[in-house]
Amino acid sequence: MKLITAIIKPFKLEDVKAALESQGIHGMTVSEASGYGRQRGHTEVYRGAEYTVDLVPKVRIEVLIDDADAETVVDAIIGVAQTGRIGDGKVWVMPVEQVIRVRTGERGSSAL
Amino acid sequence: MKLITAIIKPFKLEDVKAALESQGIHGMTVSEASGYGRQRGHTEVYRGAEYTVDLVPKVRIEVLIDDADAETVVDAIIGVAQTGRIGDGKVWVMPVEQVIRVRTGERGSSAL
Amino acid sequence: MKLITAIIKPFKLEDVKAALESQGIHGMTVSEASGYGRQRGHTEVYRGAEYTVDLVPKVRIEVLIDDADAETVVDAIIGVAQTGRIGDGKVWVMPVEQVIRVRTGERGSSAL
Amino acid sequence: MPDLNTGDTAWVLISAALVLLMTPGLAFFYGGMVRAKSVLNMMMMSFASVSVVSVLWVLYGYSLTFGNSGSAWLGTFDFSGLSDGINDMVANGAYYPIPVLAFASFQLMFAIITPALISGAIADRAKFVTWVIFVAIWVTVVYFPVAHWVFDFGDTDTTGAGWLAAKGVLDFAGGTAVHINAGAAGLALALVLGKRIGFKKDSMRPHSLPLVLLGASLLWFGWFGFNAGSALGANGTAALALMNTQVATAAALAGWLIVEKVRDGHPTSLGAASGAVAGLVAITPGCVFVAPWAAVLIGLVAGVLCSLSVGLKYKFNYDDSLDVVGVHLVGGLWGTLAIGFFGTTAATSWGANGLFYGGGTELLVKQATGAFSVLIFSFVATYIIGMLLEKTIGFRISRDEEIEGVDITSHAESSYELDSRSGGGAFGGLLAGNRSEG
Amino acid sequence: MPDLNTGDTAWVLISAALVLLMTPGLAFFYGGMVRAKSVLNMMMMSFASVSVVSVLWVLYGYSLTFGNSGSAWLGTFDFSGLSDGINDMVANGAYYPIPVLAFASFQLMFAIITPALISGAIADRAKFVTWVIFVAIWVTVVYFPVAHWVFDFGDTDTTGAGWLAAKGVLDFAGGTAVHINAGAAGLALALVLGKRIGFKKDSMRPHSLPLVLLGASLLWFGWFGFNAGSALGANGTAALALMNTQVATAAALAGWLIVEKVRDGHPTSLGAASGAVAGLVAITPGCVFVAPWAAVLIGLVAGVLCSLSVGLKYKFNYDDSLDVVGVHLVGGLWGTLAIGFFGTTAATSWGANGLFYGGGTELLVKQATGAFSVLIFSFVATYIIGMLLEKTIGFRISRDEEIEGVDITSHAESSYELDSRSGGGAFGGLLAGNRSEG
Amino acid sequence: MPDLNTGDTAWVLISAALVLLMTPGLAFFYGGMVRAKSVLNMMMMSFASVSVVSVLWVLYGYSLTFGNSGSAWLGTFDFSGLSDGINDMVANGAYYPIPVLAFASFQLMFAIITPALISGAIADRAKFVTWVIFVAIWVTVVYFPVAHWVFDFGDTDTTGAGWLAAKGVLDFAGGTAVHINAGAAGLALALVLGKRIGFKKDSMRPHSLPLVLLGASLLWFGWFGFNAGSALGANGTAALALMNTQVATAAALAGWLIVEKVRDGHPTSLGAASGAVAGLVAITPGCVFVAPWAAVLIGLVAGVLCSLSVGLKYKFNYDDSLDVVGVHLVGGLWGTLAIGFFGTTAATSWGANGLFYGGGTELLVKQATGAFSVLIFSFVATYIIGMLLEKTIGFRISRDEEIEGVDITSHAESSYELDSRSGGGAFGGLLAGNRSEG
Ligand SMILES: Nc1ncnc2c1ncn2[C@@H]1O[C@H](COP(=O)(O)OP(=O)(O)O)[C@@H](O)[C@H]1O
Ligand SMILES: Nc1ncnc2c1ncn2[C@@H]1O[C@H](COP(=O)(O)OP(=O)(O)O)[C@@H](O)[C@H]1O
Ligand SMILES: Nc1ncnc2c1ncn2[C@@H]1O[C@H](COP(=O)(O)OP(=O)(O)O)[C@@H](O)[C@H]1O
Repeated sequence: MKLITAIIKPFKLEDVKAALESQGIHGMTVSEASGYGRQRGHTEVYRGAEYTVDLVPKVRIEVLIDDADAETVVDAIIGVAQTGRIGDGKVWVMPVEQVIRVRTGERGSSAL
Repeated sequence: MKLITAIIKPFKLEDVKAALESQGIHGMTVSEASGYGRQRGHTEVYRGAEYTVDLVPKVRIEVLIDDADAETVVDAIIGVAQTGRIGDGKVWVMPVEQVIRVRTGERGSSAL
Repeated sequence: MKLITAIIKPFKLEDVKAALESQGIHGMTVSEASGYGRQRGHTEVYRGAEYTVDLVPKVRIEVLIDDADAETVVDAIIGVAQTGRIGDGKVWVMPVEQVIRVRTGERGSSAL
Repeated sequence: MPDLNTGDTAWVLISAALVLLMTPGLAFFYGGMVRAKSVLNMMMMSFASVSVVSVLWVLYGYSLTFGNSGSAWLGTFDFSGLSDGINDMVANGAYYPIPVLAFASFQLMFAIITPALISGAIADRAKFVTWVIFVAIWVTVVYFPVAHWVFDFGDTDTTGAGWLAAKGVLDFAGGTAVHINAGAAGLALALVLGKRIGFKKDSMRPHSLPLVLLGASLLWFGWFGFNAGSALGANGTAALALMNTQVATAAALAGWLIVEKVRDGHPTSLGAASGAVAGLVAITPGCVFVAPWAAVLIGLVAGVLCSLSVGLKYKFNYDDSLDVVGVHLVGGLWGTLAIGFFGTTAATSWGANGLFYGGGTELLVKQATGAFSVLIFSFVATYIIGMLLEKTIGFRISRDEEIEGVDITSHAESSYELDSRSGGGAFGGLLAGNRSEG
Repeated sequence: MPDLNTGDTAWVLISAALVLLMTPGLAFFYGGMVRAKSVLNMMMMSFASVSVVSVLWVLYGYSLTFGNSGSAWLGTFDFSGLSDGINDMVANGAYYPIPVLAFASFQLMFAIITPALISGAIADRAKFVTWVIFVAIWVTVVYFPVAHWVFDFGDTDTTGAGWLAAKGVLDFAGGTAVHINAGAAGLALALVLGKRIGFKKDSMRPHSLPLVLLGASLLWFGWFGFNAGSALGANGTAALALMNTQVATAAALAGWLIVEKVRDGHPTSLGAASGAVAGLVAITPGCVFVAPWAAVLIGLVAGVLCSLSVGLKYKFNYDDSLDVVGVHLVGGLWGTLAIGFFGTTAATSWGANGLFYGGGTELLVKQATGAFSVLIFSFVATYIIGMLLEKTIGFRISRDEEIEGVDITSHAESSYELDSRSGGGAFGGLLAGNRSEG
Repeated sequence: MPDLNTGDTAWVLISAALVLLMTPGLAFFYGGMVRAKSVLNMMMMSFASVSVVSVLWVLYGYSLTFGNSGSAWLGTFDFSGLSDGINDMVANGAYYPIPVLAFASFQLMFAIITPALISGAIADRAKFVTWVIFVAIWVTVVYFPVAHWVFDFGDTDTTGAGWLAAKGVLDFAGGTAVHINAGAAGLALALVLGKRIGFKKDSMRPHSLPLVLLGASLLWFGWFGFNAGSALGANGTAALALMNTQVATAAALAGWLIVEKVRDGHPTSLGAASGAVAGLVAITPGCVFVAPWAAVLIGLVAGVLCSLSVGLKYKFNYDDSLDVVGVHLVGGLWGTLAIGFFGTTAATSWGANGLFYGGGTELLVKQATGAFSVLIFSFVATYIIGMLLEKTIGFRISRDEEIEGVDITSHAESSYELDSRSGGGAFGGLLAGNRSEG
């Protein structure tokens, strides 16, 4: 199994959720984050003061998935999260050795 | 070494902490998340308006652990976090290549 | 590629950011967490009441990096995040199978 | 001209201050109710009203409302900047032994809050600059005339009284001129601007209920000035107004919570706040014309009625976001008509007897005339003004701006910054600029 | 009957408004102190008190307290709905040239805040509906009678005065009837409901100290009406009350912070807020019977005493959650007894000289009688009422509800919703419904 | 000695209460503007001022300011504890028919807020105990004397009037004694303490704009007491003051937002709040000496001027953190000088005609004398006091404390605890002690 982590722009969350659902994905975990990369923050002026904001708010989405589905899910996420502007985010895939559903104790793919 | 990630119901945090301690676990990292799976959210009515809440608040617990202890720790978490109702959460295990204790620079198992 | 996760003291965030930049690191993701380990919390007294605080606020930093750079980046983080007091944090390294830049769809090292 | 009475003057001055405080109170009441992304815009609409109306009041507003024109429809246009008659006493149907500027200040606060009330109907989606212009036009074309109709009792010999005042419509503190007026205007603007993205689909729960309760509390407190201050003196009439205001509000709060408990199983704090405001609205026109026990009844009915009315928007599909219609229009109508039932000259001798006091339907008909005249005029005029603005400079922000949030897009701010970059902030200090677009 | 005095009337009217504001102030003071999961319930207990007591006041409460029964123990039951005597002046031991409804409104606000004060003792764990019923019973059985004892000076010839008033117990604005009364009742209810889950173990720090400070500030502001308004006129007595209230409060704030600085190393903002309230409580009974320098001393001692008293609950193991006992009971006792030491007829001629002014222990004994009579009656009566409710309909919520939080389980709301699903909210917009059971 | 006038007394009493409320208002205004890690300290500086100054006022402050010394520079040192003359009427240039303690209470509130205003200049970095000591010294050495200069009109035959009052400098409610005084002192302290870590580099956005708006609203409301209460009676002068205060503030709010809209593209809510305060400051000295239309102009200019002035600190590199200089010093100067232009005896007969009313430059010169005397005296004296404290007990906290946050290091608290360990809190209940060192 794999863990797909996606860092995306916050306002894309609804779209990504919809895209995953249409792929038949059963679940996901969402949390808040902030980050930077190419999008190196920007300068703001407020009440006469100028300063750089370098950490930009993002949403982190994590999806546990069978090995076979990983590639299509990644593509689905990218398909909707892309705006083409910097700061669109990153997606990465990591190996998972075991998954357990707490409610039933089921393990492996059936726990997804 | 392994990283065990557990997504559980918030009010189970204290119990999981206690269970880990009784297993002699030295440390953990906790953060906020929200998610859905089988528990597909629910409908709420407020001031005459009806709408669906689909992301439900969860707590994420992460524990770094020696390979040998992984299985018992997973079992310990599941033992206490289980209520038997949907939304109990997920636990997963991932491989970790290196762990370093910042304070001392120790690496590997002794850094846990 | 690797994912380096660092749990550090919040006020060290700026220093770590600066250290990574001086290493030529292009990006990072930051989020809030809390945790404990050796630093087993502490007792507080407030308005006559005494109680134990066991989860201490931390910052989580995640950096995706080429295999070759992992070791130097870990050292850079430890170099600045270390105060020598307990609670300095943990750093760990996990294998990453794939990284994709959402904006362009680039994969692998060029997506970093 | 009588000698100045210091007690009456003190009461009117402090009442003016109390009524001013109601507009910030409203800003918090409304601001707490919206989502975190449009709090500031919501509040800024109220503060803009304070600013614009105060300046216009000096320029010509007071004169247009209370200036002695001899007309039943409008005062005079007179740009004297309130510099004349600084030392005169008030003449409004009769002499009142208070300085004219005390009265002018008190009435200014009514002119300020009325447009501010409207803003609740168009939460999350209005262009700020258009709102500012709207307020300037609206008070000039709608509020100043309507206030003349209702509140101007003319000279000491009543020449030049407003037509509703002259007709004997009883509206002590503004059920028609303020609440029905704002409610009807709110409905019109809600139609002009259209529904919010996510209406009837997304949870749009209040972002801060403590802020809502704070706002409701300041409104309640200030409303004693609004209602009891309208006696223009510190006397038995003012005392009756204060008592009735208190008990009607208390009863309305109970009424709303009872509906919630019975229907939904849970009495909510938003219900408590809304019920209180509904009661305040409903007792406004009749607060000195009815006995305290009747005030309790009027309040109770207002709480029940308004709590049922706020659901109408989902049925009829208009997005009156914060229930200006459900609370102010419905509550104002009920309160104005209720005098036709409960009015009694035992409470205030220059009042009138309603249906339950042997006065027949005469008073009820007068009250209905007053209520619906203002309702129709305000709705039509506001709809036209709103449409003109929408078609010319635009009244609604873009879809992207609305999704991102009007606070950040219109005011370049967000209401809370609970992280602090340099560490040690409330949440451990990390997420830097949560204002930004990313 | 004298002519109405507009200045006195203005002062009593605005004082009534100020005292009304104290109850929302209390709601914020208490609401800020609890954890985020029970803020709304805490506030709703205060607003419920406003609602219930106002309605009962019209029905029979005013009559039961101040109705001319000829009895030293209780007024009359009279359901006239406050409609009689609308145009009379107040007679309470003597004539006061203010309308009877102004006095009735002012006194209503006292009746409202007293039960609201009690709610602090049972934070996080009370059934809302039971609380509402409790308030109705408690004001009827405890507050109205006790207020009659202390505040009713009888007719102009003092027939029918309450027994403590007749005895010469000095309590200008409610040290006994309000604070000792609420404090003793709070202790009783804390015992009836038992300790919160996590008491003495979990951190139960205030969820919002700015809200606590806001509440304390509104209490302070409103308390000028409470104390100086009790003069029932705008005169030297009122001015003395206002000055003494201010300086005692200031000194108590200092006293509390000094204890914290010395004992814990850090003066806290919760200490500042609590110290201010302790000072307000302690100066309430004696605010016109002592000189300003004595008020400073009374306040200073109150700050020190109460800051030490709030720790008692951990020692004696009762969960008076927000320190109703430590602040209101202890502060009220101290303030009531302090008149026995510092009282002087130089401050107010119809007062009395205390121990330090050559009056011997006579006054002190009277004061102690008043204080402990109210304390014992209130504690016993409240304990019985509370137990009856607990054994019948239940007063405490279930363990699960308490852990999840009474806001969500009793009111289906949570105080803050700082995330916004549709993006752009304060935290970047994601965590959707943080109200839910999860 | 005249008979007491109840209406005048009621007005001064309620005005005293209103002015007291301004200091908490200021605490919220300032507290909302700082980052989440220093909110409580910011507020505590205001509450400390309430506490310290009230106690000193009883001990010797009132006497030092208004005590009949015969001197133009200072009153008398007299430790009578305000116990003398409790029943006297006020004599200040003439008799006022109000109790002396009403006047003393009213003036106390001015003495409280002036040092509190200064605290905005040293946000995030002051030692709390040093601040407390500073306040005690500063009011004694700077405020009490300056208030004597400006506000003491001497006996009924004007012997012993303050030198600026005697000179005919017009300052109705404290443009010099309060605002220029606090502004100059703020500049001095900003220089003494130095810049915050991160000045000109980090985002230091307000942590809660609703709190800022709440503070500004309470300031506005209270300011009616400040300005109109300064008439010491409920009369036409008070009414004019109230009207002018309202319209100048409204215009200043507009002025500030217009600058922002034109210069930055976005009118902000911080701008609205700041503009309002700038207007309140600017109209303070002249609120009864000018006509309402002139008040609008004075306000408008104040809004524009102050909005431009708050950027000066970045240019001249002093960290006046919350713009005490930009708003209070600049606004106070403008308002004091503006009387020299717009002053007219048509508004208040004992005022004077300014340049635009044919009075020539005489008044303007007097006004400038008053303004700059106070400015220079306050700056120099404050700088010396501040330096003495910094060199002895230290005025600034350590670098580590500043980075971690002064709330946690000085007061062992953090303003918000929105997580709740036992589950169900606002954010799902997890992050336990976000106060801690991490
Ligand atoms: N090397 C990295 N390691 C971890 N997260 C990263 C890294 N680079 C970028 N990110 C995350 O991805 C987000 C978007 O990256 P950015 O470089 O700004 O966009 P783009 O990929 O379009 O150039 C960042 O805000 C950060 O959260
Ligand atoms: N495929 C998944 N990937 C990541 N997280 C998941 C996934 N499925 C479920 N989760 C997480 O686990 C939580 C509980 O899952 P849910 O399916 O509701 O419970 P159950 O396992 O009892 O059916 C979710 O709220 C979500 O945070
Ligand atoms: N076994 C673990 N698994 C996950 N996180 C851990 C573990 N041990 C420690 N941590 C994280 O590292 C932080 C610092 O650890 P701690 O043991 O207190 O410091 P030190 O390494 O100096 O002894 C903790 O707050 C926690 O977030």
